[in-house]
Amino acid sequence: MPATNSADGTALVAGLTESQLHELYYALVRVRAAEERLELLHKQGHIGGGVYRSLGQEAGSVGAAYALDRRSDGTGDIIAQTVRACGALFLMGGEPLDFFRQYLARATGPTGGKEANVHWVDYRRGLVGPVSPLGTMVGVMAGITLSFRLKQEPRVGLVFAGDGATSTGAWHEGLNFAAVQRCPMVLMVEANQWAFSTPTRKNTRLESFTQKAAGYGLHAESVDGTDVLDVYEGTKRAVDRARAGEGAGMVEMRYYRLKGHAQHDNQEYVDPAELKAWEERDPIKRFGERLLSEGWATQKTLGALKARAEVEVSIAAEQAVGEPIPDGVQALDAVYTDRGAKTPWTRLETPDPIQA
Amino acid sequence: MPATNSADGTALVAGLTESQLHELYYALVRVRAAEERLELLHKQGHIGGGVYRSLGQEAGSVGAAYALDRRSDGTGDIIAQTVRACGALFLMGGEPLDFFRQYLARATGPTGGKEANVHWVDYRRGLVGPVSPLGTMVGVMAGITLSFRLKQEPRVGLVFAGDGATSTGAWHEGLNFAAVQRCPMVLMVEANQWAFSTPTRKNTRLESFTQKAAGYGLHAESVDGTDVLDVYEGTKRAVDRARAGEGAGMVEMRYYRLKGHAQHDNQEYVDPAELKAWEERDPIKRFGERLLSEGWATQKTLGALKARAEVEVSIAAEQAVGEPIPDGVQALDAVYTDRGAKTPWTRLETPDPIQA
Amino acid sequence: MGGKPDSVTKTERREPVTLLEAISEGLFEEMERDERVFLMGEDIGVYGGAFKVTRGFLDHFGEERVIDTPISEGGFTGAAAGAAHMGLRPVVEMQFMDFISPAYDVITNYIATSLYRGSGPLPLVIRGPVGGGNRGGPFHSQNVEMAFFHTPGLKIVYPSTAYDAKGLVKAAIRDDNPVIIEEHKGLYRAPFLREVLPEDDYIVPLGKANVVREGSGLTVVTYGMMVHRSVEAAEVLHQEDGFEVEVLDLRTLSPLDDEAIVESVKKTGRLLVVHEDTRTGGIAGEIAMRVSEKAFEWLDAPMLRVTAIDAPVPYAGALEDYFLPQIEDIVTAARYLAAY
Amino acid sequence: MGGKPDSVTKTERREPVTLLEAISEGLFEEMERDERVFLMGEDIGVYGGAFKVTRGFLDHFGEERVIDTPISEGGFTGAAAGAAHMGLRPVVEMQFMDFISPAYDVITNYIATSLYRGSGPLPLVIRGPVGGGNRGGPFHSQNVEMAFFHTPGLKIVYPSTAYDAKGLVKAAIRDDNPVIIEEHKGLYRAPFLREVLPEDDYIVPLGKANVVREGSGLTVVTYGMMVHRSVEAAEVLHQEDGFEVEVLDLRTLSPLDDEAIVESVKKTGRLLVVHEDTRTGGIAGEIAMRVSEKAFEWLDAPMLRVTAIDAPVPYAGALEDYFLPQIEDIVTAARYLAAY
Ligand SMILES: Cc1ncc(C[n+]2csc(CCOP(=O)(O)OP(=O)(O)O)c2C)c(N)n1
Ligand SMILES: Cc1ncc(C[n+]2csc(CCOP(=O)(O)OP(=O)(O)O)c2C)c(N)n1
Ligand SMILES: [Mg+2]
Ligand SMILES: [Mg+2]
Repeated sequence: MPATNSADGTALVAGLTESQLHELYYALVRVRAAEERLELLHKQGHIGGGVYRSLGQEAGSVGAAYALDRRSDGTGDIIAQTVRACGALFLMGGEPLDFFRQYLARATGPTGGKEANVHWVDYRRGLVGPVSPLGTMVGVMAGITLSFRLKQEPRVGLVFAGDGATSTGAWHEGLNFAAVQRCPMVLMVEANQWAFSTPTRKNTRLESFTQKAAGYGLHAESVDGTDVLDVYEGTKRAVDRARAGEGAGMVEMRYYRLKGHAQHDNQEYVDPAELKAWEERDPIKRFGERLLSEGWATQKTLGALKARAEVEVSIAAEQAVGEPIPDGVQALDAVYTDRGAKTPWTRLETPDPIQA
Repeated sequence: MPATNSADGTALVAGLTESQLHELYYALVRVRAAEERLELLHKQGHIGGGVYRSLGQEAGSVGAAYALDRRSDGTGDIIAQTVRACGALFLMGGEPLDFFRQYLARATGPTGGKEANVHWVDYRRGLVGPVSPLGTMVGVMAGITLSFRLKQEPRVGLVFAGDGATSTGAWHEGLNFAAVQRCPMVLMVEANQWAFSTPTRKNTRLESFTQKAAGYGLHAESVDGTDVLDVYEGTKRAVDRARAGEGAGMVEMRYYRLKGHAQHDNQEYVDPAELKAWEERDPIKRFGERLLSEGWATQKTLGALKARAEVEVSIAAEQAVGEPIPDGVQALDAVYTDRGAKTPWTRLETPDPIQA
Repeated sequence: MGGKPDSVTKTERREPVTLLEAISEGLFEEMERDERVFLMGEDIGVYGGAFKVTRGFLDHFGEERVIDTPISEGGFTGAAAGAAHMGLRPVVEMQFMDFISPAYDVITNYIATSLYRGSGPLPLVIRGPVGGGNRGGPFHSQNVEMAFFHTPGLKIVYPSTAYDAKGLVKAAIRDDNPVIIEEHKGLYRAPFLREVLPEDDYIVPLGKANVVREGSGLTVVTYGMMVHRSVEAAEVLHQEDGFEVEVLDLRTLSPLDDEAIVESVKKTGRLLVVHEDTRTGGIAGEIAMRVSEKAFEWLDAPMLRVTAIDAPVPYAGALEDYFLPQIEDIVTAARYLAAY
Repeated sequence: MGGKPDSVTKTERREPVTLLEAISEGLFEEMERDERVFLMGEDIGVYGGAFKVTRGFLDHFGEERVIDTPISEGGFTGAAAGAAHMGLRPVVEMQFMDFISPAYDVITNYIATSLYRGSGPLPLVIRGPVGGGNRGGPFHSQNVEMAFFHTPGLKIVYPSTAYDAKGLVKAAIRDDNPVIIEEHKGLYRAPFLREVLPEDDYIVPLGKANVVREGSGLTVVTYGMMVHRSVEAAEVLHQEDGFEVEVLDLRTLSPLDDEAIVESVKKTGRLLVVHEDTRTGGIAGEIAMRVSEKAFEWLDAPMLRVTAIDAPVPYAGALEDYFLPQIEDIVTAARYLAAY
């Protein structure tokens, strides 16, 4: 469904109808509920690997993905999510159930326990999960969107990447490729002011990431990443340009990482006053207040949306917890399309390498 | 000697005295003579590897290096040269003799035949020859100049890199590091409009490389690379800023590669009219005419300088040709400081690996 | 669009082709056969690539299928992966394989793991010139197999003849896994490799070694340029010593055809690995380990190797010749093993 | 400047240290001893590094000697090389060694070749956490030795005890060649590795393996985490089979101490290589080749290996456990060889 006006009403703001605004709110509360549940599962000892939050950044990923043509048949727009773009992941059609399966390393999850967290791929829904090395996905998305141009498909690709990731060579090479090849790609800079414990000023000397865009000859938008409508509108402009054949673009989302880099990081290094100030700008609170004050939603509706999100998330989490973990031997599968890895001979019944 | 006014006269232009202007002219004709001689040696079959020219770009490298504090005791400024910055190499004190030895793979050369062309290092004269992978030297020079800042030495480093090299991740990471760490480094962008057969528009979508500087929060100059004085002045401003502690900078030198990428490239892909137009702007011709028209030199002086350069080059070339090539066994040396490679056992007198 | 470039019509015209021309033909035919195949690399368009492997391709296939890239091996290899996700079949040229290094991260971490991470098959070919003997110095002479041999998920191919080169290129492009093709510069235009190729659409399957010379006294396992040096050495040994050497050309390095190796060693009882790459950490080690695992009882002598020395590739001719394994080295080693 | 952080004063206080603390002490002492030594890496300052190896260093040594870098492994490793050219002795931390990949180009092409190219010795240490068993998935669990083992000019160190870790770190910093140090995450805080270290300024020389358990029946060559699994397996074999296994901890992978390996194999006649890294192209191959070259006649059984399987490192516990070599694998292999 293209995120234009729905049939059931008139546009209230940013070209969005009441039900679309409610959909946005739902998307916001759902990602928050999912991550809170995730934290709980972690505290309960269910999760072996790292656990990440996008607290304070939900409006960025939700607003951005809302500007896309989202489909589930492999013909729509596409994103490369990050752990901070979990809201986009869900909005594209990624299931909270799969989210929990991934973190819980369940056999039933999209990678069968081979990969973790949001690192999963579903081309039909337009999801290309990342790898860990930062910057890589910019080049990959350049190639994905190059294929859209070559095949003359009216599709756009959104690649999320942190502000810290802008320092990587992969980021530079990928973005330059997309610029030169006029790929319909939009780079979403998640300017949350931190790269792990490193503040932005130690990653770059510029003031705004839009200054980087000029170095690639790109159009750039800078949006308030705590305002879901501002993100939506700015991204939509960039996406429309890209779809219209004007080449790659960039959107800087200005916000703040409200939690540590991951669960293990208590972010002692953050100035509490600064943190406090940004907590005031909680994107869900802000959007909720706006909906109420403009009369676009009632307290009751918002409460119901939140409750629905919590139920959805809860059912998903419980189901995932109950599902099986993979069999060790599955570690052998899918190294090549035409063969897996060999079983260690020491685990065969006849441990004779000469006969093996 | 710092490139300020010499004692023997008053400044005529750009703060330079007559003898300095002549020195510049000499530097220009010397590099051209050296490269012409090199081409000849190549045609005569003396050279195994690739042969590169900096035709049309001589004013860039000469003007830039002239803005430096050039010493031969390891306390002066430093450059990372390229094949197109041969003029800088000589001006810093790199010997034409070593230049020929390198191309001719002589045992007597600075790398003893292990490396080729301008890939040589002489820390005392401030020369850090490059490796082939493009962009690498930007990071290396960032570190060299970081050490200047850490040790509080008033030294500056100049790293030359082609316009094509700006697309590499190494370039980006190195430049960003220098920017953030406020290293006294100046990046010289050799904007000769080609990267091998690839025109600039296929390497980047921007109009001027100074637009890239903003993305790193850097000051940038754009200079006419065919005008040795413009290059000198622009570089000097950037170098002075860097020396004054204002951090890294960039200078774009606008010119044109008048020969193919290397000897084997007949540059069929170049528009002859465009080439012709740029040939008109031959930097030596331009500077010579200026010197004459302003009355800063006579035809005779220029002729004498050129003749002197040709003699110097000629002596060097002939000496190099007569010198020995390395012994094969020297290939084993200097892999580690504490050991070389092992001799292949098949070349020992007792070819018994069990006894070896 | 322009017609077929001459360089790819020799087989049609029943003329002999060089190894380089065989590669051009292979690429060209696959591009004709399958419109999803497209090329990316530096200077591959108008210029036709540093070695002219794709000369004339731009005219024939147009800018959308022959893409000149910025100098950014990591970036365009990553882009190739993205295009492959979307169903295209990219073939990427490294101008010199030495410059694959900036793409090491994306190749080993992203591309090689794609299938395992559930992101689907990744049909992608990375090809380019390798090897020494051309006075290219440390950055235009490397063999890169050992940078990637260790990484599960990648295939590596290294042809030594025109026939194999064409057949392997075509098989690599049709393979659903990422494949690296190493093309030896010294073989590109070697006159002795010119041959008239079959007219039919043949491939050489990946993963199959080839016995290029039969013998019963010693197995030489090798590939690339060293196949020819080994065969020459074998000829010397035949003539001068009456000693018969079996020469096995691996053709594909990964996956390694250990069956073929083991079969030959079981016959000869002696193994010599010859590779142009440096010694320590070269592929000879893996081969020795596999033979030890699977044919130890058949070994009548130590497994040995002839390789380049453990150093960067030096520029000067005399140094490079010393650096590289020579025919005499192979002869010496073989004689030692024959007498063992 | 702040005082000495607690984490580096345990030896002074005669308290036992973990392997991680031993590394911290080694770094700290070298920085105190030699003001040319400085650190670069991501989050090593205020945060003290992802694993807190440099906790408190920033306060003590200041921002000029403990430099937080942008996320650019290639860039800051290149910068380290430049600083080393000018006489400094940089120690670079990779947050996880998996992220050394973007620096592959500068390490193999620039740093490793520096001396050979006439650009002088390059004293430079690159260190960081490696290894599996922590549910880190494919990009936080890798062993990286085989990406660099093949490159002449580099040294590679992989400690398995607190004593060795400190001594090797100090030796690496004093070495005039580039050294890569792999630190196993699973050993960082392993309680059984806590030991009271000597108070004196000792080093453990690079290039020397260590016999951690003597035995006459079988030589197990190993390193890192697998040293401990091998010792445990040896204990089982001693108890249950009365079979005595010699365990050789390589400590330095490059240069390889083949003398020590060969000496042991000549004594036992049997070789098993155990490494955590994946199988194909692992270091076991090189070891097998060297033993074949130098001690073939002493071998009474095939040389074998126990390794991880040829796959990326999977995330799920069950998968990762299957992926990694386990004690039972070593026992099985050793029994097979004992009975051979
Ligand atoms: C190439 C590379 N180096 C280091 C890391 C380790 N690492 C993981 S996340 C992170 C910080 C990322 O910061 P940023 O890009 O700003 O994203 P954020 O976490 O703030 O969303 C680092 C250094 C990595 N994943 N990749
Ligand atoms: C990483 C890398 N990729 C490819 C090459 C091969 N190569 C050598 S020079 C060159 C063109 C360089 O263009 P530019 O940087 O503009 O320098 P110019 O030759 O114009 O001075 C290329 C592609 C290389 N040296 N390094
Ligand atoms: Mg961030
Ligand atoms: Mg250029």
